Amino acid sequence: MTPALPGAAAGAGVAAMTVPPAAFLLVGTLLFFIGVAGALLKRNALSMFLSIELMMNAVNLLFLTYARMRGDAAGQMVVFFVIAVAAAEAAVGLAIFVALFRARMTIDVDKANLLKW
Amino acid sequence: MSGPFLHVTSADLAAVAPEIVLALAGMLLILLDAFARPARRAFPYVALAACAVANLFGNYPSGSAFSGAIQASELTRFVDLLALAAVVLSVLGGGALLERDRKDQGEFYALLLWSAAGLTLMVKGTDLLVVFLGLETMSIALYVLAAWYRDVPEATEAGMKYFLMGAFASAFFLYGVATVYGRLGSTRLDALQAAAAGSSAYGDPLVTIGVLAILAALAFKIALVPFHAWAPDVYQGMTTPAVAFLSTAPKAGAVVVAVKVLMALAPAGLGVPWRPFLAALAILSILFGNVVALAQRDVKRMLAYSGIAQMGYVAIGLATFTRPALEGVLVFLAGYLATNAAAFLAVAALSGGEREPHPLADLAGMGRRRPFAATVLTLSMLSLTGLPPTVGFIGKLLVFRAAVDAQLVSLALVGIFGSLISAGYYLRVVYFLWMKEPTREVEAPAEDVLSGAAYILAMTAMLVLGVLPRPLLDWARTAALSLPR
Amino acid sequence: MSAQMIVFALASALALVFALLMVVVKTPVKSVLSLVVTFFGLAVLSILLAAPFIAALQVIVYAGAILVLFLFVIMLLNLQKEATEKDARPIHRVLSLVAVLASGGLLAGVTLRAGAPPVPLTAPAAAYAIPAADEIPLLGRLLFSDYLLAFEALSVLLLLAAVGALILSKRRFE
Amino acid sequence: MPTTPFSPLGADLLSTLVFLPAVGALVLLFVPDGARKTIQGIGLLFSGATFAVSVLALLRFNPDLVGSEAFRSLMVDRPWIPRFGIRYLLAVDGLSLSLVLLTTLLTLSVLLVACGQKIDRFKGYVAAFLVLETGMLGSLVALDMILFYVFWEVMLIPMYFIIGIWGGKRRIYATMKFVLFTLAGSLLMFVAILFAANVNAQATGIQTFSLLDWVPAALGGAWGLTPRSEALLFWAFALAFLVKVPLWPLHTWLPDAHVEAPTGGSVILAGVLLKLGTYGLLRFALPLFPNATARYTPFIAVLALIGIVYGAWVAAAQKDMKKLVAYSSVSHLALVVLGIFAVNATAVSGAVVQMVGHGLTTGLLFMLVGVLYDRRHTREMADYGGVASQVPVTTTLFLIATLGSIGLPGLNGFVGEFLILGGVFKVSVLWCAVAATGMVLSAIYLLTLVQKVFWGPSTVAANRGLTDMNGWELAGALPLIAFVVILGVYPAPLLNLVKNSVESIVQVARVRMLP
Amino acid sequence: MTLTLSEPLFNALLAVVKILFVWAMTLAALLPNLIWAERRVSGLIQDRPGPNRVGPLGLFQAVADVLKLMMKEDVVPLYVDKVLFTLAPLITLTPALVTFAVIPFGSSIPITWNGAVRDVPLVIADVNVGILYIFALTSLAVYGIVLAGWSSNDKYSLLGGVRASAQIISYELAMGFSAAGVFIAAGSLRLPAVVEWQHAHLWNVVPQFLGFVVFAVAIFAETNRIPFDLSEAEAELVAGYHTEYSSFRFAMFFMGEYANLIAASAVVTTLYFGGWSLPGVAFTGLWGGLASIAVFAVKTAAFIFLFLWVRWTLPRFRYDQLMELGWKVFLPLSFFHLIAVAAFVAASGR
Repeated sequence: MTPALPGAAAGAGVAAMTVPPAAFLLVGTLLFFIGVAGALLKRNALSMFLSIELMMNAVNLLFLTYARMRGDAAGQMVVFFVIAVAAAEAAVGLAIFVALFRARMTIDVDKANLLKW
Repeated sequence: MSGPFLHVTSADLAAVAPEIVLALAGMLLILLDAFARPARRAFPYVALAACAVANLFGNYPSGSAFSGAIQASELTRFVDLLALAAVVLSVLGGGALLERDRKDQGEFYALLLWSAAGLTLMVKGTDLLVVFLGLETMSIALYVLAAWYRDVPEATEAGMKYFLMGAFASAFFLYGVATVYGRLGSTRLDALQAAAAGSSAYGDPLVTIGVLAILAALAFKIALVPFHAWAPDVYQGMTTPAVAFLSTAPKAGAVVVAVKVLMALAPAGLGVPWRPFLAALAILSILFGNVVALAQRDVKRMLAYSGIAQMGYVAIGLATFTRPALEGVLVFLAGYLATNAAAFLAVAALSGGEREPHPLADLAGMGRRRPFAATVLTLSMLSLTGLPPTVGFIGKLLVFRAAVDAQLVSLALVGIFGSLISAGYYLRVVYFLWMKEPTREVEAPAEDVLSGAAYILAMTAMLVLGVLPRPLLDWARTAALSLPR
Repeated sequence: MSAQMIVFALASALALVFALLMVVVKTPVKSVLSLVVTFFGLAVLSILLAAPFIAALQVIVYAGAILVLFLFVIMLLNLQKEATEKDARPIHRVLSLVAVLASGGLLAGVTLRAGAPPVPLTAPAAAYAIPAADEIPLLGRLLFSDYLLAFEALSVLLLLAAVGALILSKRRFE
Repeated sequence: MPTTPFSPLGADLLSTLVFLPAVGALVLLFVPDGARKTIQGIGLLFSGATFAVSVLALLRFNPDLVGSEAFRSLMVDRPWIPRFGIRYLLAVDGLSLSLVLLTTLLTLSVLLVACGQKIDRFKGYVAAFLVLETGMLGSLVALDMILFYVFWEVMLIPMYFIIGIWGGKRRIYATMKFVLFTLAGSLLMFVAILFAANVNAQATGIQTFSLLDWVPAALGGAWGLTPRSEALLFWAFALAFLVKVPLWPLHTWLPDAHVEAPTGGSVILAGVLLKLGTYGLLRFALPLFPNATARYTPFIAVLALIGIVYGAWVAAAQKDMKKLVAYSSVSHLALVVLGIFAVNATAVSGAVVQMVGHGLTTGLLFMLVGVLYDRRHTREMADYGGVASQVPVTTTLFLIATLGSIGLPGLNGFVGEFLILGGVFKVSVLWCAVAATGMVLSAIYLLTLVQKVFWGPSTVAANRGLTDMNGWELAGALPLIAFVVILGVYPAPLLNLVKNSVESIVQVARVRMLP
Repeated sequence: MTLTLSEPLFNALLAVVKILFVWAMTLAALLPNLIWAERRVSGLIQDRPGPNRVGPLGLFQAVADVLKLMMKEDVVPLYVDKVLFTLAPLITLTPALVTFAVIPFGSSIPITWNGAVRDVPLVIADVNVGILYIFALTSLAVYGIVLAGWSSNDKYSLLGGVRASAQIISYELAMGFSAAGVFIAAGSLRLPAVVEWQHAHLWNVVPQFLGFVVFAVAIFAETNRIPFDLSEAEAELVAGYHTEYSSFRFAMFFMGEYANLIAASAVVTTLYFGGWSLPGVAFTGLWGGLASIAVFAVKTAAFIFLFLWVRWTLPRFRYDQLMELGWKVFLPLSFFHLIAVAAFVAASGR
């Protein structure tokens, strides 16, 4: 069967995967760990949180890949919820950063040392 | 199979009735705060009433609901009550303090109620997605509560640290769920259990890694070494009455979820392959928590490390993972809730306030000046040490007994070694309270009727359950029996 | 090499490179932008995985809202480059980098070599199967049947987040 | 599982006995701090009533019953945590009953003396002693291991407060050391209890913590412990008790605790708490682990001998009266341990008599030192000297107590020591000889104490205004003196009381020791 | 479905043709004329002639303007962030151009190929998440402004960027909710389906007038047009995010703004005014197809005129008024509208 471009294929039916699923999983895993690295190495709270967002999205990719492998919509549902939760988290997180900045004038994590790490 | 479309039965609603009550009460509080500010003195009572009503609805029938997304059981009822109890104590003890600091917005109580609702939903969840949503509801509310004194740098810093690390842990939770889903084809614990039972799942490295990631995320919420780093900072900076909640019920919830995950994804023989992992967490937590707590000079920070150690004892129960051990864990958690919440409330009542640190030295002489709160704190210290006739002893008795019965004497020995070390710092608090003359005047908030009620409640729980633990034990037993397998 | 393969290669390269850039870059704004590009790559990958709805959602919510919020906050707080002074915890950083590299490599290896899942990829249950034509009605149907509770729980979560964010970012005290 | 119906004044005498003091403490909670007279009244009422109940128990007890039958006469047995077979099991035999009487008597005396002295935070002081009394009595009468452990730990807390709040300058150090030493031992015992329960359950199929079930199983060989397990269990138990005794080299907490404790604390500590260690050995360690007992007897005996000599030697070098008495306790209790591990009827009954006797005499000594300290706020012997003329009553009583402690025939100490030495002699002449040296030394240092403090020229001016014991203090001390004399002259009732208990202990300890 | 090897190629070719056509229409035809149109309309409204010297009716004014801007010296201030400063105008332009991909600009045209006649729909990509695609892109438009504001390293620019980000996020919600009503009615997220539904029933503007009002206002806010152009507000912020821009880069912002305007008009037309359809008229065959394109163009142009009209008629809001309006008026209105539509659809049993 000839591969079709996914955009065109979406209306016509789900085409077979020519890219091995493991490749998607690999990308997802790598992205996840890039996110982990960022979360651990960044010094700015905001950048750390960005990295965490990347982790979440990497997980989403994993979910989508597995959902595709199994032809199962449950994985997509989970991603839907994860995206919503991420938005909620972002709102609260950023509000906390703003509050912290107002109180301390910095959100450098290394300088957030009123409480001993 | 897909469930019925937009179809909710009364049994479904009954199963989440407590959550509904809590959520609605939270919304009511927000509206009240917006439109009835003058009635702010009534907010704590509204929250308490919500808890009471939620408790009235707590007698829902067991069984799965919402097309199998959740599973109501004795166990969830047990955790419901723990969550409500923690909220009640926190509200009772926190009212006066917040009012003094003019921080008694309705949102505080609303967030507490919502957090509790998320917690109970998390425990009910059979679908890991529901578990995740419950976990996040609980956690996000707590992130906000951590930074509740948003003009206090320490509080916002605590909020930031808790938030960052919490979000980090959530990502790992999701990673675990994704992996397990990919390998076993479902996010539902019952389906996972069925799938795993008939396959080579237990040897699959990715499934193992997935479960590991989920457990690590839960261990973060429980604050087990090496996933504990947030606890001391957050406890220290967070509003003390909110810590009374944070440090108790959410941990219980996370423990129960961990048990459910292990039940589903550990092969028959009850989690034995996970034993080294859990035992390592237990040993590290007990030793690290207790030793570092010895060095602390801030009460809240000390209690944070002590909490890490206490959860180490829980981890002993998890590592043992026999039915009596799980029972013991539940009893331990219930006792810990009353004890630790009481401790934090008393610390709040005996310290200068949320805008200042809580050095141990400030407790000096409080035995004479504030005998009531000091007695509560003393009692909770004894209970935390695990000395009879307090409920802390009963919990340890059950957990250690289960460990010994499972031939894990060495774990029990580590446990008692930790208890011995812990006596050093718990009794130091008692020493400051009763045996040391104050070096400076501390402006402690006035006690009101509500906090008095909180003290009496907590003391009763600590002592009565310590002497006559049978009702608690029986209930914990039925709760543990309601677990699958 | 099929068209799918090419698109996959491009999109994943984009995602990975800009993800790395996001970590390496010192200016928060540029980190955010790199992440936007990464999310684009991810969206393309999602389309490849027959999830155009999710792809759109991802762009709308992440790129369109969350990251804009990040930018907003960055500009509001006027965050410049990360501190360049001496690293307070160099050992900590090196150690965590090593740990991340090791565990990431390990996991990537395990993922690649994992082989067939223990529960085989059989024909899925009819209800969850992604149909040939249009996945959105299915997702909608699932959302209001099996995931009804989750959906409602999500509503509380969002309300709570809104309330929390609001109260934390208020400047004045009563 | 036999249960006893609740009847307040019948079989449940023991519950009344144990919890009466705690009720008193509870009542005190509702009394205002300043109402000293009321507090005194309540304290004396409840401790007096407890003493009365203990006497009642003595009257009801039939000393002629043998073996486990002995326990049945006053037994209370109710389920407590039935799932694990944990019971509320209280019972007494001659051994525990004699110590119960000692406890109630000493507590009453201590409170009487306290009434005559100026004590800060008096309410708390009285309440702490009442709670402590509950703990001590509970430990003595509980036969369920968990229940025993509960009471055992309950003793710790009031003692922590008594030393920590009303103690001397280094009270914090002393009290922490006391708590940590004791706790270390008892926590180890806790795990051992759990382990033994597991062993028992596997051997007999019954979940139980009752000593009455354990002992037959252990002695009958049903437990089937490997020597290593038995040794570990034995040591876990023994350590808890030996710390409490305290046996050399575990004794270092004792001088600190004694010196820093207030008078009443020292009296109870020396009079009762130390005895609970030896009681535990007799009641639990020996019968449950006969083989290990046999194996480690020489080792413990050597430690005990070192303790006897060392304690005496160090006591002789002390300048502080309390420290001196404290080290004398180390020495005397080591003798008791030696007697216990001689495991024959003579030595063990001697040990029991000596336990009671030492409780009386050492209690008295601490009490009288306390009387002096209350007036002069110093315990240095050098600060006294020749005060006999100022305080003739104190001097007299002190002399009697000293002589009783030394073992002067006609006073109680003599009976116990003589029996122990006689029993030990049967086992080893060498042990007996070394132990006797300790006795001689004790005569030397105690008499030196009396000599330095009471006789001789009165050199210190501050002692001029020294007043003698007041009525309360006298009321507290006189009963003890009476018993010191009575038991010395006519020890038969005590010996008779404990005879069967001793017999059964010796019996069970012999079962497996025979090759 | 049997596919021959060249089928995808043919599809791709068709797509390219459509893309070229749409871009030609917007970039080459509509966009330059808009510059002229805006100035003429402003003249009209202010009762003056407007540009009328360059070419007939001043029609070449746009060319002249563009030439002038391109000839000017390209000033790049010293402290700007060079990369982002250059990227920002491009980013503004791109989403608008890509938006057209899912908008049906006509009915269909029959084409004979491989011996078979097939109706080629006049939409570049008929994706089943059409509207979400548009939302995704419009939500990205803000990046250009925000980045311009940030990279300029200028306080006015920065404030402009901050305002733009807050404003766009605020109005996106109302926009999404009001548009959702359309898709509930049509039962699909595909834009062709929406147009077909309107063709078969009724233009959405009639039953969903409230939604239309909210959507239209939100569009103004999203495109930063007066009365919502707070991000450039020359009275307070000099020129907001493009204070530091000059020459061709500046022109690109303008182009971006107009391209956005065209795209927005096209979307409103599609969602609420029946797209390429006219009531009672069936557009079939080649000429029908072409006629439908013309109908679509006219409707869009009408909307563009509305934009211009408003711009030169209404004063600018104050920033806090803008936010209040968004959150306290339009958001609740859009909620209300959505619920009403949903209830109606549910009641009518579809």
